[in-house]
Amino acid sequence: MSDSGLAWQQVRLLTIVAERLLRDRILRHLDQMSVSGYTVIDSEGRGSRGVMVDEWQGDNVEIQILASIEVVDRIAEKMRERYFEHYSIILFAQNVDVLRGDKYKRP
Amino acid sequence: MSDSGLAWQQVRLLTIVAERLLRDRILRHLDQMSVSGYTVIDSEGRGSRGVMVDEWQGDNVEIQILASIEVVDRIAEKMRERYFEHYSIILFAQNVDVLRGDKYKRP
Amino acid sequence: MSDSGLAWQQVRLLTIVAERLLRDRILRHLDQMSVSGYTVIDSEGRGSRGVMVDEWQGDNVEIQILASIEVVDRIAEKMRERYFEHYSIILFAQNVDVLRGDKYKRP
Amino acid sequence: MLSLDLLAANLLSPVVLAFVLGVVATSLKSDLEVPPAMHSAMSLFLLLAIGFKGGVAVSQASLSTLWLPLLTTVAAGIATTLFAYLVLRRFVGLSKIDAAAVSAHYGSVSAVTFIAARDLSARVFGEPEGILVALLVALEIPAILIGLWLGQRSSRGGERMWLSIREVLTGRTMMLLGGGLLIGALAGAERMQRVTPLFFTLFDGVLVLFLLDLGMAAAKRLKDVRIVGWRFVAFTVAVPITHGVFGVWLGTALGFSPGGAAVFGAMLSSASYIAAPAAVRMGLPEANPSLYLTAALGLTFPFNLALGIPIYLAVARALS
Amino acid sequence: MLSLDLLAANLLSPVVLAFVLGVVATSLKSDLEVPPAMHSAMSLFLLLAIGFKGGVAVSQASLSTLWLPLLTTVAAGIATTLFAYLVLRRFVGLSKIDAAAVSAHYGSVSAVTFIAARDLSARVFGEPEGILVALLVALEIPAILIGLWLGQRSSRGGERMWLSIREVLTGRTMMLLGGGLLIGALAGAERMQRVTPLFFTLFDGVLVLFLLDLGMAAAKRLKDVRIVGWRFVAFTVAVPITHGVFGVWLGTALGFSPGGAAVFGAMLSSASYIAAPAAVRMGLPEANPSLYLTAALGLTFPFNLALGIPIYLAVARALS
Amino acid sequence: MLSLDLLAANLLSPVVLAFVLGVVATSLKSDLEVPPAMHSAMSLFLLLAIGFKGGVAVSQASLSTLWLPLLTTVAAGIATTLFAYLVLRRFVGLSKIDAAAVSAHYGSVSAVTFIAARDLSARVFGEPEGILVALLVALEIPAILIGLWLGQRSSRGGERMWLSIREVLTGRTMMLLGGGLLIGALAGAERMQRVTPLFFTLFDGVLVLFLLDLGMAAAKRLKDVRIVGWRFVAFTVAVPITHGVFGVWLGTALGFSPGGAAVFGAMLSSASYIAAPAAVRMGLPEANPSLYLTAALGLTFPFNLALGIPIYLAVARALS
Ligand SMILES: Nc1ncnc2c1ncn2[C@@H]1O[C@H](COP(=O)(O)O)[C@@H](O)[C@H]1O
Ligand SMILES: Nc1ncnc2c1ncn2[C@@H]1O[C@H](COP(=O)(O)O)[C@@H](O)[C@H]1O
Ligand SMILES: Nc1ncnc2c1ncn2[C@@H]1O[C@H](COP(=O)(O)O)[C@@H](O)[C@H]1O
Ligand code: NA
Ligand code: NA
Ligand code: NA
Repeated sequence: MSDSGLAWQQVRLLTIVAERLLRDRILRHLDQMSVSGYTVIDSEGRGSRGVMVDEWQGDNVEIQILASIEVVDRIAEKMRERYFEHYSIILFAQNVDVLRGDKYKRP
Repeated sequence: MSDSGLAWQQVRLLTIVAERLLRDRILRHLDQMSVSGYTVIDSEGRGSRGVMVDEWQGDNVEIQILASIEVVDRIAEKMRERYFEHYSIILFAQNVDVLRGDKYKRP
Repeated sequence: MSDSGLAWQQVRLLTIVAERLLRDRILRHLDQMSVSGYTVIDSEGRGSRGVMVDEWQGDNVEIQILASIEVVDRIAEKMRERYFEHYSIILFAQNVDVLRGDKYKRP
Repeated sequence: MLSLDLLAANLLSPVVLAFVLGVVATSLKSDLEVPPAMHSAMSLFLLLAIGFKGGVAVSQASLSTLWLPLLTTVAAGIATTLFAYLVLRRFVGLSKIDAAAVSAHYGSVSAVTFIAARDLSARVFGEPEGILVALLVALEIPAILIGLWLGQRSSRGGERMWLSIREVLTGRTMMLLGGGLLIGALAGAERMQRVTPLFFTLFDGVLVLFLLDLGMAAAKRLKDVRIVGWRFVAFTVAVPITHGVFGVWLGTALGFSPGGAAVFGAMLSSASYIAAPAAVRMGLPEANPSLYLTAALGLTFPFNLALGIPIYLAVARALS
Repeated sequence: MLSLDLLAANLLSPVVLAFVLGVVATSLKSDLEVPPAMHSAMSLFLLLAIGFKGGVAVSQASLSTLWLPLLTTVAAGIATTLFAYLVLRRFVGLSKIDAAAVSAHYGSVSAVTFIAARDLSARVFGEPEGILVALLVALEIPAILIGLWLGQRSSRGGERMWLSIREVLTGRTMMLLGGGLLIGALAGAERMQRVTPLFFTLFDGVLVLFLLDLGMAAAKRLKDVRIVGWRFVAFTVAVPITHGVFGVWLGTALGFSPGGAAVFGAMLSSASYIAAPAAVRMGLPEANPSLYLTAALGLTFPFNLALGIPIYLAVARALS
Repeated sequence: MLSLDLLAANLLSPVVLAFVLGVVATSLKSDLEVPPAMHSAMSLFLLLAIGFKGGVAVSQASLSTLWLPLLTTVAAGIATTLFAYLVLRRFVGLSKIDAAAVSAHYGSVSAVTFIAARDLSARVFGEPEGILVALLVALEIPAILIGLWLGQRSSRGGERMWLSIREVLTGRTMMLLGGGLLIGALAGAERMQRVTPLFFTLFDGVLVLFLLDLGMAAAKRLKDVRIVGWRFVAFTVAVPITHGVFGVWLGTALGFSPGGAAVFGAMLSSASYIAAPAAVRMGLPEANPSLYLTAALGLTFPFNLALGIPIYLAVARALS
């Protein structure tokens, strides 16, 4: 957190990288999990599976979600339960500073 | 910071996600703010507003800026002042380690 | 690291932003460096050089790599040695939390 | 007045059916999608091609016959903007800012509606006047300026207004339509002949693909329609019809052929959803974008595409 | 039986040569690449154009003549799926899940194989029956459903099955092929004429570009071929030939022209690599995607493109 | 010598006007943009189409007549590279590395300049020799190799040189031009006929779109022109004229038609801005990319497009 006059607050940033096919399903999960928003970026990648079934739309998507620790954990849990076993998907989380922190902290 | 022989130095990484329409304006602000560079990525997203007026060019852009704490705060302040009220825009900041840290630390 | 039941583990995330021309070379380095995977995103940017020779494929790529501190340092060292002098390239590293941390920790 | 086979000719045209397919695909949550780059490429192609077509027509027209239609078009653009503003304030009850924002869209023009009207009109009455494209270019801008001015009287920031105006004048739509017009006029029919196979022969086919895409976009916009209220929905049909019939009458008075008058009516009737939204979003950020996007793209465009255009053709036939 | 000039006519066609160029470029690690948006745009174009073509044909056919071929096609789709499944279990020794996943691909159909067969057939025998496109649409789905059902008997989650089925039915391929078919049938030949220059005249040229791209994709898939074992590789050639010859015989029995029978054979022979992989990946995630992608795109598609299609043509000529 | 209507025919062609529109749009800071995927798609299309055209021509030529022009072209490519290098060292005063990098571009060739010259030449003199495309392919590579060799003598790393050479030979430009040439030659005129509507009929139209895009790219490059100094700017005009006139003379000596000689002159005159920059950036990273990009794309290309080509045509007319 910086020393300026700006009211930076800490929230958690979760990044999910998954095969394109999962995109709409993951976003539907997020919509149901009281997340205030998300950002989606097209990407390519190589991982332990390296599967790309969807020639049509390209490779992977990277989904970024700003949320509270609890919500991030809930999302991560859901992803692990549903997709880790059979699909190309990874996720990582980190702390970041935001302005207007309440925006991201729906319970 | 790692223990290797590499001279990692800490700087701040600011990420702005904003509707595509603001892209050129934000970059013009950055050019005027003695930032040593920036990286721009096309993205899509959903947020509290979810407005996308520019059918032409797609949804959002994500802009990443490596800079000193002071410069990052100045940029964040400018964004808040100009765009927070009426536009789709969020930002978050975090500390990262870089090589050649001076590169990003113009006053 | 969060307090939930999930077993978050810390690894390092290295982000490289480089001119598109270097893309395949950098990925070849990564393949040789026992990295478990990487994610590649198309991007644009401005920096100290701002060179874009490849009109064909657009500007820059952003490459993200999750790996151990040691591997990240080795990659950073390789990039510095090979490309820092003459090419448009920057990199930054940070700590992030992942599930299944072993996946990223090949020696 | 509105004969059944005119309606059928319109509703069963591949262009309208492609739009419907797009709407259906989105409603079924299909994963069908048109890549953004393809969308931009098609917009670019269509706007430039219209410009070229108009430029060739202008190069063959005598300039003295252009002034009256041009001035009339600008005046009509201003009049329809103000009329829409009044209806939005008095009847719909929108705030000043929102009314100004929406009226900028309804005074301006949708190039795709123009094209669809031109198409049907050409099939029913034969090729309409070529100079209509020049009028299309002239109709685009004034409404946006009036709308911004109406909205910014009650808001801060005149500097913002000039920025927006600059952006409209140098925006993509103007560059492609206006630039294409100039190129077509300078090169002339003979030199343009070598690009005819791409820009003219393929035009209708590309339009079909573009409308598939627009159908998906319109269906997404329609989800917001619950928010806007029935008075606003009524506005998005009643005012376009009024503008359209007025336009047909005006076109007839200007001496256009029935087909030309019908196209002119469709132009006045249509609401911009490319140039105006971007300009208004920058110039009047306080206005609610859901309002103008839902209205222009989700309601008025489909209405005109399916019913409006045949109506204006029928009116033109009756007036001639 | 398989005359040399039939082979030459096929192997020296720009379509096949473009595929080879794609394979060569990838093998040489060239930086040649087709942007993903261009790939999607071409898929969209080709599927919609096939649909249009079929729709126009259907609009000219009497519906009473359609039922028998349609039902036969669905039955053949089920039969080939089950046959492939048996071979994969007994002869190749795949697990139940993997066998189900792969058989879903071989019972379904590859639109590009269909197009290439139609092309060569038209050059050798003249235009084949137009209703073949309707059969293409009918052949796509049943195999995927059977494959999912075979696989999910031995797995958890029937809910997942319904989700997958929903996705196949509302997926891109169905929307474009089926939607195009409907548009073509509703609009009819005359109204479609204005889009002919884009969708019909340019078709072969776009196909060349698309196969350049597919060649690169197939070459990438081929890298996995070492993993799959020689029995599996044998499957990817022997079963398509069996299906193909069966299809030619069935087509002849249905009264098709020799060209039509050959195309019908190519359809049965081909393995889906657009609709099926996506559906199977969602519905049978435990199955190994390398298996079905390498087989359908890396092995069977090139085989059919180079040798299979001329073989089915030769068989059709012999049977007629 | 340079007649006014030749100039007008060139400057008022849609191709040149589209380039100007691109320059204007960028100067006005318009938000007009061609999506990168569309840019790549058009490059791919144009290069492959030129290859196809050349291949068909080569398939109709007797191979014995090809050797002399081919060898002459390679020799001319080497000669112009060395000449440019000398001028850059002696007269402009560039460093060895920079001179080598820039000369690689001026010895190589710009496919778009070739196309534009072919276009104007065809209109003025009738279709030029088809084998010119084969010469285009032959002219591309040698200069790049010479340039890299000149530059790397004074630098470390011969390994890097081999990597770069490998990359040029397997690069996109070679794959598409060379691959297209082979496909056209193997398939022959008759089999290529089905792809004519896409690759040949639409060619000029796509070129217009491509030049709109190049105009924007060139205008961006021009911003760097202040840095380079007047001697360097003079180089970007004087050396191309010298190369061009030399090329026209050489073409005439080779027995080409006046149109063919003019196109050959334009080829020698032009500077590469696709294949050469990528190769030089990898092989000579110490060289300053602003120099060669500004020169080739920002200065020499527009000069040739507007004035150079008509000049070479006039010279060819005078020499014949
Ligand atoms: N070590 C890594 N670093 C960065 N991205 C990774 C890594 N491993 C996997 N990924 C990304 O996650 C996707 C799925 O990974 P996987 O499930 O391992 O196949 C890959 O396609 C990559 O885009
Ligand atoms: N909680 C969030 N996490 C990640 N991205 C977000 C979040 N909220 C908003 N965004 C992104 O920021 C853009 C603008 O957000 P907003 O101003 O809330 O409409 C959205 O379109 C998203 O791309
Ligand atoms: N300060 C910065 N913040 C974010 N990205 C940067 C920064 N500086 C450079 N970059 C990115 O790194 C690329 C290469 O930078 P450079 O080597 O400085 O030309 C640029 O094109 C940008 O995409
Ligand atoms: Na209007
Ligand atoms: Na099949
Ligand atoms: Na040259």
